[in-house]
Amino acid sequence: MRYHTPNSFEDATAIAARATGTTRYLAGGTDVLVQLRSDVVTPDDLIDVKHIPGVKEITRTGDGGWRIGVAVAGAEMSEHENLGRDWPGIVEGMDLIGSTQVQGRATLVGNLCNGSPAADGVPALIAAGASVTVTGPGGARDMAVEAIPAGPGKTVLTKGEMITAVNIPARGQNGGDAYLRFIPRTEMDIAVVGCAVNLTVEGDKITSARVVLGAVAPTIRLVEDAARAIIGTTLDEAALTALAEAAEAACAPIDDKRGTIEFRTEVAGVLAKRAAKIAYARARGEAK
Amino acid sequence: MSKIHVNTTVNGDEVEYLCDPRETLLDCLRDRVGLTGAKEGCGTGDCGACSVTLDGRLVCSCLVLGAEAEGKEITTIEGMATGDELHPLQRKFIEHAALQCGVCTPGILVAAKALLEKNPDPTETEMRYWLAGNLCRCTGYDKIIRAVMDAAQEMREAS
Amino acid sequence: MALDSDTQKFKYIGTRPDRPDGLDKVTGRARFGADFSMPGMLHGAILRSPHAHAKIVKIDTTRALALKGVKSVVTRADFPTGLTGEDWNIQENVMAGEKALYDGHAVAAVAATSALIARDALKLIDVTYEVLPHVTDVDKAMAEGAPVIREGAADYSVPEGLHPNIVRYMDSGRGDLEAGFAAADLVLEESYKTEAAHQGYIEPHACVGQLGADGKGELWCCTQGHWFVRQMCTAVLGLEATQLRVTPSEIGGGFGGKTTVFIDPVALALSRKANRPVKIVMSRSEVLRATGPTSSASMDIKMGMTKEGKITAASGTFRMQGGAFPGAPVDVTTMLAFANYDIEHVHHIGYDVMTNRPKQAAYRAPGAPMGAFAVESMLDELCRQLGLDPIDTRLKNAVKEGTRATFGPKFPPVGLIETLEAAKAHPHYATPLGPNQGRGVASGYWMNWGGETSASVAVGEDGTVQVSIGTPDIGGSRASMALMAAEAFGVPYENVRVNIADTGTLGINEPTHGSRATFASGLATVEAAKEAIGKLCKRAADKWGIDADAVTWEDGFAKPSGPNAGEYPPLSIAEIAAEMGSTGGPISGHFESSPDGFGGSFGTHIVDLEVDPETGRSTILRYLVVQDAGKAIHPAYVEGQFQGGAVQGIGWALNEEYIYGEDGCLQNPIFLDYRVPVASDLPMIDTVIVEVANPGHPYGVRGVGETGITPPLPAVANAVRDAIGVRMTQLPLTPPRVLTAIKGRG
Amino acid sequence: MVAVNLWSGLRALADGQEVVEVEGETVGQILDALVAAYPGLAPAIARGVSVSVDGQIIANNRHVKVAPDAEVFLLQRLYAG
Repeated sequence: MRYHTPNSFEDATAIAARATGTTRYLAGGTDVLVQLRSDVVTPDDLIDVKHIPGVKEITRTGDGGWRIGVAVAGAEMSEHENLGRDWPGIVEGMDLIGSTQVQGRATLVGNLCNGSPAADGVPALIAAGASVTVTGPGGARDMAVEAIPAGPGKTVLTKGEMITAVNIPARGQNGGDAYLRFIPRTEMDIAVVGCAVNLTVEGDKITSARVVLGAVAPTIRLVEDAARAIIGTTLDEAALTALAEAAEAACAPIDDKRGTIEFRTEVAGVLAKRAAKIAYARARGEAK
Repeated sequence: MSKIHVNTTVNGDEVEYLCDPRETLLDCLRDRVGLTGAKEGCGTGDCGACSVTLDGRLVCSCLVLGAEAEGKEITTIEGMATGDELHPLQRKFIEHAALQCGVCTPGILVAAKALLEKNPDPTETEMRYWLAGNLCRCTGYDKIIRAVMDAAQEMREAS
Repeated sequence: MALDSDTQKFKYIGTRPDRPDGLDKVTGRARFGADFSMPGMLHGAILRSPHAHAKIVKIDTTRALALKGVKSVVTRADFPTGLTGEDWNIQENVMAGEKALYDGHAVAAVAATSALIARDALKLIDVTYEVLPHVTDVDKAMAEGAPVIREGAADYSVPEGLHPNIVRYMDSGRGDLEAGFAAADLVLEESYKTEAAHQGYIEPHACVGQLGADGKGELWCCTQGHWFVRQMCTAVLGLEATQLRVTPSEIGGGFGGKTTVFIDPVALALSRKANRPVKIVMSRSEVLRATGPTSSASMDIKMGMTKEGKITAASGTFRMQGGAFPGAPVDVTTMLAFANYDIEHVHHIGYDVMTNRPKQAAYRAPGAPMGAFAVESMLDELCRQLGLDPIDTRLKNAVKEGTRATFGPKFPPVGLIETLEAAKAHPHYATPLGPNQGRGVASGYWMNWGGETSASVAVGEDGTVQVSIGTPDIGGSRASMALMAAEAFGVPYENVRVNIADTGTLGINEPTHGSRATFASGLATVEAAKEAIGKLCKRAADKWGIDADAVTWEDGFAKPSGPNAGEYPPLSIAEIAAEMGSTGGPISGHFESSPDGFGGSFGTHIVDLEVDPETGRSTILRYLVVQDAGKAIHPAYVEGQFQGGAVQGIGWALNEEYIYGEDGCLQNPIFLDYRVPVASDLPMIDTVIVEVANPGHPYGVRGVGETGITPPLPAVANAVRDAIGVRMTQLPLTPPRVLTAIKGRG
Repeated sequence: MVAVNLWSGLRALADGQEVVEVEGETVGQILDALVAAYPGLAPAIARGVSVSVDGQIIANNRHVKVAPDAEVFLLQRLYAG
């Protein structure tokens, strides 16, 4: 395995472009090194991105949104003064990954590029309508986060392409997001079901919403029907029931060592309701 | 495969070693630098027995490459006491019988120290969630939490 | 060995001093198995079968041997043949012979100049397998047509016509079941299942082995019992017992799983071929796939009870698989299943069944938790349906001294009633419960024996005392030994140094298992101290020119035993030690025996938990352990055994299980998916130490290490039943299963 | 003579008797006498049994004295965790 420490994205993508065998990027490493240690994936070229300027920065963008560097760790997001105020759901999602120790290393982009349908950091990004900047031989372009996953362990990125930043839109007024996941213990498990909700309100009526489910399909799913079930409502019981039904309908989970099809489907509805209530309360300024 | 030459600082000492790119920081601390306080309990970041700090940040040293330590500041359990003066946490763990076999103790002490530096007066729940990544199979965690609480109080009173 | 005195006043015993090895453990200096290295040492790695059951047609190691840095390779061909019985089983498990018997079974091993080269070399070993059908479920393994693990493995006990996978059969009991059930107002029958669980010690197995062509060897390893390791390694490798010296490292948890060998003979075999020491350290997935989880069990229970709560009859059939080898602890399950209670008509049937799973090893009270889960769950259901209080009903049936045990003999003094009364009186039992919350109660028992024990004490030239014992200190027992030696010698606790001796410096010792360490090594330390004290008194007598019988030992001083013995100033241990060289030589004491008089320990637990009705997840709210220690030598470490056992039981009840796929391979071989309880899962674990002295020990000590894991399985199940109104009969009570039960409530 | 209680699984190997009378003053002598009287018991005893004498569990100590009127039970082998 060759270990590279490029000082620019250009060098990094150049290394990746000319590499022949298996290539991996190293940011936090909390997935890459686990796969290395257990002989699941031993890269021929490992490109450490942490020496590239700006990768550790969380910056406010002109339009009031946020730009997150590819090597920003979950702990740094949680400790950031304002990011969590704007987007508590996104910070919660990242904060739930692994232990305190993992939080000191794991990154949003690493979580996204690992391609797990159960990734905790990704649903809230999609719910927020976030995008990532993809740089490659053909130059740079922005892609919606939901466009990146291509199936368990796979992304649409091609040889020589890498993500160089996460772009989160401005929160705007009367908005709130939330992320919840179900795990059998209180910490340390992979999500059996994950659900992010992002919505805006006018008074007590929901004007826009995005609902995203994790761990219930080969990729993380943006569920339009679930959003439609609550847009225009005051999140009353009927709306919550419709939300749960839409969420359950969108599930195409598997039976595995973490959960059954029936369980994941049922709990997807439960989490959708609970996450929606938190996002709604936050949007109306009632809860932090 | 040629080795990588790494210059780093461990517990305040300049340290140099050669490591294979695939070796983790944990492997290097134990086999190259000779500090065996950090333990490998799982190799997947699930048990916390290998906890160290990297530039002040609590991490699992089994999920960091030895090569990534270049130019970094690392602290391990071996750096927790100052000379023969134990850190309050170390004293309280003995006093409260907060360890039985002791293999998870180094990792938990490093993690608890990082917690108290960040939050000198954590609640029991905050302690338990902060330490959720440090598995202990002998104690059932009760006496560990009591020892951390006691040490936190002593440190608050002393500061 | 009558108890010295019931109302003994102790000076040191019962206090809570700092443990003598504490400094090393909190500074990272303590040396565990993997912390040991040797000059010229090689690193070993083991190739393991990816198949659950396969014939090993050929193993080609030429490519591996050709890899630069590889120094030796071993397969079963490098091990002697002709072993029988358990020795053969261990050899077969340490290195596969004709067949790979489970996913992870060791097939070959390599030693190389670095761990990475050794791991890379494994990929160059070409094994030709002929995959065979497999079976991992105990009931399926007994059924018609199930794949046969090993022909002709059944022993004398197995009736004709049963499947060859059934290797042992037990049948015990007394009285007239039919009459007993007829006398009952309520008879219940139910089937229960528990899955295999792993001890979950945080330290993977590790050793450094050095073996020469001269048959002389050294082995450094983390183990609960280095004399067992010596016996097993020398048997497996065809060596003479005392030519191998085994030195125990600090041990990072064992719970029964480190009372046998997996990698130690392999390291020695690799070392002999390479003529250099070899270090092997298991990865976590190797530990979970290929060491010794406990058995899974499938049980059918029938119990009868009068409306006043008297158990009139009880019968149980216990089917347990112990992996691809005989040895599931089903005999203990049949012995202890109903042992808490005075039942006239009782019958047990047990099956030890082989499957394509790793060879089971002991796990804290091996065999007891499974039976307790079934019996204490049914007892709770009987009480519920008859409207009886669970603790009062247990009190009504509880065994005490003189009660004829369901496994035959009369009970010596035991403390079940005392634990039940203490639990009932505890504020926890009266705490009100909220919605979706439930409370569960259960009792458990464990007993054992003293086992082979050797200890020695030696007086230092400055009058301090050195104790050498052979039971590795997993949970703080060095502190207990030091307390007992201090008490016996009458010297301060700090003046006693306790060392865990290697096999070359002491007589044979059984492992630290069976909750015996404090009992047996403690007793041996006290007896060895008495011998040394006798010599100290003799030296004083010689100095005073009086008869040795006229000298007594008190608080670290030799004194004339009475006025007619003469007036002489007391002589301190330090004074006698200072001149012992010229008054007859060094003074020490020894004690070797297989002491009996072991005291069993009863425990009663209460747990409150809340179940989230929408997801089925259980949250433990309060947990109480009440257990009889006979005499708590170091109360903090006794509490630690109570708390640690309870949390392992909670894990086993809620989330821990071996999950095998259709391909017979273990699906969750890492701590991410083998879910042991984490700190944030639990409240504080309250403890009450009951002390009903055990007459078989000079200070009344009972073995407390194992009972704690037994009650949590049924107690948690009873609490879930209380919370959701549905009786669940299969562990673990994972959220998917609990949610299904809730939804099935209708 | 000492009365030895057998667990029900062993009774088939001792002509169906639940209690067997044998000569012996120690645990070892009793076990040897049992095997002499009922060879069928040999594999079970060889495999390892515990002997309870008046409630005391004797795991593997052959020299423990046994009074003629003592309550003696053969028990299955004990395990340790």
